[in-house]
Amino acid sequence: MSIVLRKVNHFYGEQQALKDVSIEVSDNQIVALLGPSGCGKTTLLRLIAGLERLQSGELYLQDSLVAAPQQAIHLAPEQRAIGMMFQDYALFPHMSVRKNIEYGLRKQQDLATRRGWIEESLDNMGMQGLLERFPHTLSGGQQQRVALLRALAPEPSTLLLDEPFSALDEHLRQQVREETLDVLKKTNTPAVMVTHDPLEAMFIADKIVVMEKGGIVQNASPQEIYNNPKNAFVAALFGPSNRFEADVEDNKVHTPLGHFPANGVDNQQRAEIIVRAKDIVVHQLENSDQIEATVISVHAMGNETHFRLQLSNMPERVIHARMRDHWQASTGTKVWLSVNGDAAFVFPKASL
Amino acid sequence: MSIVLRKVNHFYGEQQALKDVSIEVSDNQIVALLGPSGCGKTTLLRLIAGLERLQSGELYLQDSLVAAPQQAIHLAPEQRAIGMMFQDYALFPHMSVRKNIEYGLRKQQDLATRRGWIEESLDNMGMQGLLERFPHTLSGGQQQRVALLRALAPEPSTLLLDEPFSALDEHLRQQVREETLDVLKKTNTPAVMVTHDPLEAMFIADKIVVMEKGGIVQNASPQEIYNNPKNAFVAALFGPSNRFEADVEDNKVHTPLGHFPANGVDNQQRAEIIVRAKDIVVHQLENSDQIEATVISVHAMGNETHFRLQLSNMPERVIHARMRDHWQASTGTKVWLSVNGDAAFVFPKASL
Amino acid sequence: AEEVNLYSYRQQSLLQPLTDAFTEETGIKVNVVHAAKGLAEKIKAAGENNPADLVLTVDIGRLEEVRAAGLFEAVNSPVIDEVVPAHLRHPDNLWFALTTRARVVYAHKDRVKEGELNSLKDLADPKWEGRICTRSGKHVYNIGLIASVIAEDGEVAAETWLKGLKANLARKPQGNDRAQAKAIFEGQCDLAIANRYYMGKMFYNTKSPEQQEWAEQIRVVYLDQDIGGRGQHINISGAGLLKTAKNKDNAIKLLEFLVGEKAQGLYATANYEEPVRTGIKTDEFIESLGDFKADRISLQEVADQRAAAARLVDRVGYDM
Amino acid sequence: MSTTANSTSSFSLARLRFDPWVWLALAIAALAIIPIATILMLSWADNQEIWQHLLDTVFWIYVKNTLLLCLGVAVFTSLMGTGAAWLVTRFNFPLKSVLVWALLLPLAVPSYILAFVITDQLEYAGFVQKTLRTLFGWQTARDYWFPEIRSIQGAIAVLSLVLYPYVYLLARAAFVEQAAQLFEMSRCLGKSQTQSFFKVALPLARPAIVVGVTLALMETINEYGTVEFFAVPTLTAGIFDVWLNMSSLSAAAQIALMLVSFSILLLGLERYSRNAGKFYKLTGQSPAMFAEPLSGFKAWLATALCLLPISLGFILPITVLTNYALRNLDQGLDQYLNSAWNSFSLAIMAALLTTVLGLLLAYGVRLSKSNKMRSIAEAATLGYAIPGAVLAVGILYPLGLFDNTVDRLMKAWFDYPTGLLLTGTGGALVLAYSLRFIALSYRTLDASLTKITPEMDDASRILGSRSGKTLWRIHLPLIRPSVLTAMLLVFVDTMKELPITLILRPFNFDTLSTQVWDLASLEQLEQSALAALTILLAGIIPVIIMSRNIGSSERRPQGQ
Ligand SMILES: Nc1ncnc2c1ncn2[C@@H]1O[C@H](COP(=O)(O)OP(=O)(O)OP(=O)(O)O)[C@@H](O)[C@H]1O
Ligand SMILES: Nc1ncnc2c1ncn2[C@@H]1O[C@H](COP(=O)(O)OP(=O)(O)OP(=O)(O)O)[C@@H](O)[C@H]1O
Ligand SMILES: [Mg+2]
Ligand SMILES: [Mg+2]
Repeated sequence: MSIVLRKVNHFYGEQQALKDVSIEVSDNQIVALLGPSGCGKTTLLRLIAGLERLQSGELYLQDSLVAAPQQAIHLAPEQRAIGMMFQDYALFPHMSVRKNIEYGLRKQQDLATRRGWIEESLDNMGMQGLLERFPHTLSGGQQQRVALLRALAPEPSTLLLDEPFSALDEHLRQQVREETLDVLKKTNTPAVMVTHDPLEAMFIADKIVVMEKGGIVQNASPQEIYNNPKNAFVAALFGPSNRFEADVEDNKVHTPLGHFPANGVDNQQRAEIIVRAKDIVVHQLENSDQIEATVISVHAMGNETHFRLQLSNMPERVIHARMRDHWQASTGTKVWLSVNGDAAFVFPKASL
Repeated sequence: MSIVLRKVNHFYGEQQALKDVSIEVSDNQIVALLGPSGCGKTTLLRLIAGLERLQSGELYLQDSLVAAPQQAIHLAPEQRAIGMMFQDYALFPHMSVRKNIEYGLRKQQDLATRRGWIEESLDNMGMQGLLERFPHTLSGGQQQRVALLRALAPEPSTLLLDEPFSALDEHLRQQVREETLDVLKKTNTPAVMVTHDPLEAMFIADKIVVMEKGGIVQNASPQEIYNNPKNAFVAALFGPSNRFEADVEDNKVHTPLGHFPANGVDNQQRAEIIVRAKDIVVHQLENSDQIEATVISVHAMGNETHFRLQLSNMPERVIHARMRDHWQASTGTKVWLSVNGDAAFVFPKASL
Repeated sequence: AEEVNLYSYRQQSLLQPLTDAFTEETGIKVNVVHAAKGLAEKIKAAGENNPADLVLTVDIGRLEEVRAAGLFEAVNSPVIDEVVPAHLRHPDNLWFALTTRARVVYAHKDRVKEGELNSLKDLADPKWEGRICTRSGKHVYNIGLIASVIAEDGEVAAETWLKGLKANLARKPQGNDRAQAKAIFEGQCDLAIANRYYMGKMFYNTKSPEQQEWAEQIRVVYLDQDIGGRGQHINISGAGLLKTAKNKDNAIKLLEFLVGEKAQGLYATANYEEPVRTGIKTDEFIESLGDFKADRISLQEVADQRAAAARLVDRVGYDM
Repeated sequence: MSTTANSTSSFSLARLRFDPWVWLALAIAALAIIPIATILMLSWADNQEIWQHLLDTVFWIYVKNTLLLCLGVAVFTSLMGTGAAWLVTRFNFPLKSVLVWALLLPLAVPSYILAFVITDQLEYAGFVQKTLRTLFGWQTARDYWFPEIRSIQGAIAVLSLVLYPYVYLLARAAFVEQAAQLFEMSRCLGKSQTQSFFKVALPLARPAIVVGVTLALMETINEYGTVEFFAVPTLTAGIFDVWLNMSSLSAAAQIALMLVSFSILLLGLERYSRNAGKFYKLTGQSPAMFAEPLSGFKAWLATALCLLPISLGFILPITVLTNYALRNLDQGLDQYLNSAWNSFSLAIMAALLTTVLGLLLAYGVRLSKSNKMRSIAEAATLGYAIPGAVLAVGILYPLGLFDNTVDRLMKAWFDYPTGLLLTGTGGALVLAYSLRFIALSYRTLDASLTKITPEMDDASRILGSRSGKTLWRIHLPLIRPSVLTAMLLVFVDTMKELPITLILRPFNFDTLSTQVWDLASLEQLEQSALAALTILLAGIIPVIIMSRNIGSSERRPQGQ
């Protein structure tokens, strides 16, 4: 195991940032950390890196215990052979791009051998000719790439990346992402990567860890997370969706979008239902079996069309639907909706 | 017109960051600035805000000339009534969240009337109870939202936003975006917004300005940009795509994915062809009319499946395709591809 | 090499001619540290390893400080015994004077008539209101002066006198003795209390010729000269031998040299002080200032009243 | 809202166990506390009688004068220092490139020399009044009103003139290092330059400014020569009166401890100001403040405003001294050269040692992340508030003890007496200067270190650098201007230092300032003008070296 975190809690003063978090990352696994802003992702990375002291629990790196407050163990960050890229880059302002990236190379020797790699990577990431520039003369995205290369350069045995691609445009993002994955795979380096993009997480991760409010909600393969989300929060992660609440009756839940099997939630219990926008089919022809709705707005989103709809049977509620085709419906048009019976995710309502 | 920029060039030392840029933003229009990292988006915003001095050209705000080096005109930033949100937030580290947001309110009076709004917006953006915290105790995404609210609070007559949602997860992003649009629409505030997400740009913008290497490539409505991209770069903006080069023969171009109409490019001329991944249809059944390919990898990406394919007739080239359905193809499987005749974008090759 | 080590409150420029002469005569090297305060503590802190042999001071106060700390040892030298009169010596020979320094009144030649002022007491007379200048009451010279009044007349009388003097001041006490002469020259005041040797220093000052003018405006008034009067108050510059001295023989040689004719002559002609040795030819200009009868009170008694004098200055608010 | 509640709350030896840097800092702090501890021990006596007397008579006047003096100096140094720093950082105007460093020069002027020169010019017989009299035909002092020079106002003016550079230096460093973006942001939010200055630039620089003012005030309360010259009895005057005239070292030590507690109060204020504004640059890579050109009247006004303190605080004394020096060139050149050599070598050694000690102390405090550790370090710098002569006594005893112990042991074990190892040599001087001036280096460097976001440390350590290497490669380059500042301050102050030098120097050892003192105390400052002039001129060298470096580090972040 490359990283094992056991029952970690973390407080900033009064505020609890992590609740009983346990994670395992096996060798050369890439783990994506997914979760809303402020849920503790950065905190988690800082703990693994040794930048915050563990307040409870245990942390193993490469199978050896490196932090355990009970035993007063705390290995210094520089001894953990971990690479980390910070969310706000933390580039050294007094060093050129080259110096920044070379900073972590330990020996003169490394330096010589890595020089070529550094220049090549900069080129591959579209940053030709910036080697001698200082960080404050770089654009946001350029800074981010330098920070990424700085973390990669020393070939750390584990890599922690805090939103490594957030400042990059689609194109570059793809390019840099592939470059990064390449490096990780080539060197068999396990990585934990924070991202806000669930699709990105699915694309690159062997395992996705979904966090919410300091705790881990689900920890599974991308497929599993997408198809069998553990709760409403996870189910709603991937693109726009519609959320309903209803009591279970006869092992069914009744929502404005139709009746769905209760999926194991007990009768009479309150249930949360998530219907993803892309699972709603919008029809232009009237069909009495289907649900009548009025178009509030239509957005062409590249190869998809996003609808905001008002249900005739529940006018106070806006429904989001997403169709692959191009639609040119105008506001006020009547449409009819259908939802596949198995497309709804039903969960017992979390008691707060 | 809310913002008019005429023939602006900008140099950092030797390096040209903007080339002959002209833009018009009419009242209550929302303009999205789209372009690769380092193309000059931030620079453009800084010029409009008055943080950089115009080196050439003219800038009008609300129809009055505020900057023109020829006439030695340069209105101070504080007199432009512009709200700006910086890419790296620039929160005042010595002020609490409340103080930061209230900073731009001019009069005591404003303060009283805006207090409620501030608290409400914080709540709506999922930041309850952070009012008295200091910036450095906030997570990245929390800082970003504070920066956004600070820019919105004084109800500026024009708003410039530099990647306002990049640090937010999907959920929150949607929420915050809607909140922001609401404010802009309610107050009829025109805005220029940098984003890296073309879909986001399409979703929110009345007009999209695509920049590349300091110049403006296309400046049009989202629909127009999506359907009639002006060059290969713009065509490839929206999601993964495949790029080919070929000479035009008989008003057609021949690519490994088939023959497409040359679309006005002259015979014998070199053409660039973009085929978007989502326009390629992958079939599991053999069909001799179609193009044979082998699956390199399959990624489930939420409601889509991303293929990396190797063409039998051009094995050195990786082709990206994206299907809406869920596929469980394994590496090495043979598949057959088809592309709609009008799905290819053909442009004369840009002479560099 | 033969040497002797000196801790000196007396400035180098004044001391060097004397030590040079001594070295020339005896071949004994003189090492010096000059300081303004803290030498007693320095000696104490060094304990057994203290390198200094002698302490030289320019007033009685510093001598007393070292003596009170128990650092001096008696000097038994017939030469010194013979030259230095008893009232200018510690009863047990723990210290003794090398020169005396009369603290006199400078009066403006025209604005103050001859004979108008005769005694220290007179300075408290309201007729001088707004006409007297002095330096800070806390300066060692003034403390010595006030201590002598206490020793002579008791604290109560001294307080009345000092109050009177304070009431007559033309300005808040400030500056040094020379500055008082300057103030007379400028008309800020008519009388000032100052050491007599400054007259010589100003008179012979070629670097700042304006000081000569100051001196020329001034008549030196010796106080309490009438028969039965206490005599002109004097302070001393003096010396003592340290218990922990390593070069006692050389030290005593130096002390004897300093009261010898040559050194005493140097004191008189270079710094215009009054030698303790009788029969020394003094400077011409100083001589022209006339002779005076010095106070014969034991300096030890004066020194004992220094703390009382300092408090008196506070009580009267002399400097405020 | 404790920002680092997680890390600062606990201070336990266990946490320090592994960090040699923190231990080193503790050792330095312990060393620096020795003199104060000695004074504390010396004060261990019952002086009820003296206190009764003081309280009945002058004590409250001393206190009032001290406070007034501090108040005045605080107001003027912060106005002049901050104002000048902002002008030269934010604007371009004629002569600016010279004024930037020339504004530091008054620092090199010993306050008693400036006092002498200014009084000389302004008093009744001085040039100014004489000219006025001839102009208006006045006869005597009674014919017109002229402010009393030898007064508390005069003392405030002179002390402010020589001390404002502390504030200027620190404020300027703070302004230069400030993220220009924040200022820009403020203007985007509709605040004018002036408003932005008061709401953003100033509060961000406040900790640095407060450090500067604190240093100036500590120097003010320990000041003796100047206040005596201006006939303003302060607590320091009380110390010497009680010590020398009333022969009570212990009572003097007690008053000295009052000064210490007063400066504890100051430091408390400073700490408060810092905690209230405890913040770091949120990002490390923002361009520095850029300067805007001023034009016309405003430009010349700015030049004039900057020239004023330089003229009074430096050009005037240097002119007067040069004048004197030319008349007194026949002074012993040998002795002069010898003193100059001693002064320079001591000042350089002290500057290096003090800066290193201060840096290690400040870095240890940073690494410990502990408020208690910070308090300990601050206690170590309190000696700066004690008058030099008293501090010298506080150093003498422990040094003597050390010397004698070593001597005894060496004699007993090796039959080799070492005598006075330190007190007998210049070693004691260098050590004493360092212990006194560690306040300067520690405070300057600490103020600068706190401005570096801890994320820089994090990033460096993640990349495999230990604390030491991180200090060397990250912190040192980032705070280089402050390191030079610290060295400059200590160098210049050592050149000027007198009371400690007088007491602790070995036999036959002169420095420029003792030479000045020798004649000045004989009321013949004119004749030591050459030595005094050298002290002033010596201040120019480091000032120029430093201005270059601050200048270059300023250019760098601005790019192009
Ligand atoms: N101060 C500067 N000195 C030199 N070059 C600069 C400076 N600031 C920006 N540049 C360069 O100008 C170009 C445009 O920068 P800008 O910040 O406008 O890009 P951007 O479009 O905002 O990129 P990003 O999306 O990465 O933030 C970049 O290549 C950058 O390196
Ligand atoms: N120094 C601190 N003091 C107090 N609270 C803190 C501190 N640092 C972080 N927090 C709080 O802890 C929580 C977790 O922060 P963290 O930075 O780990 O979030 P995150 O998941 O990385 O969020 P984001 O995606 O916005 O970066 C947040 O609510 C944040 O406000
Ligand atoms: Mg984070
Ligand atoms: Mg940018």
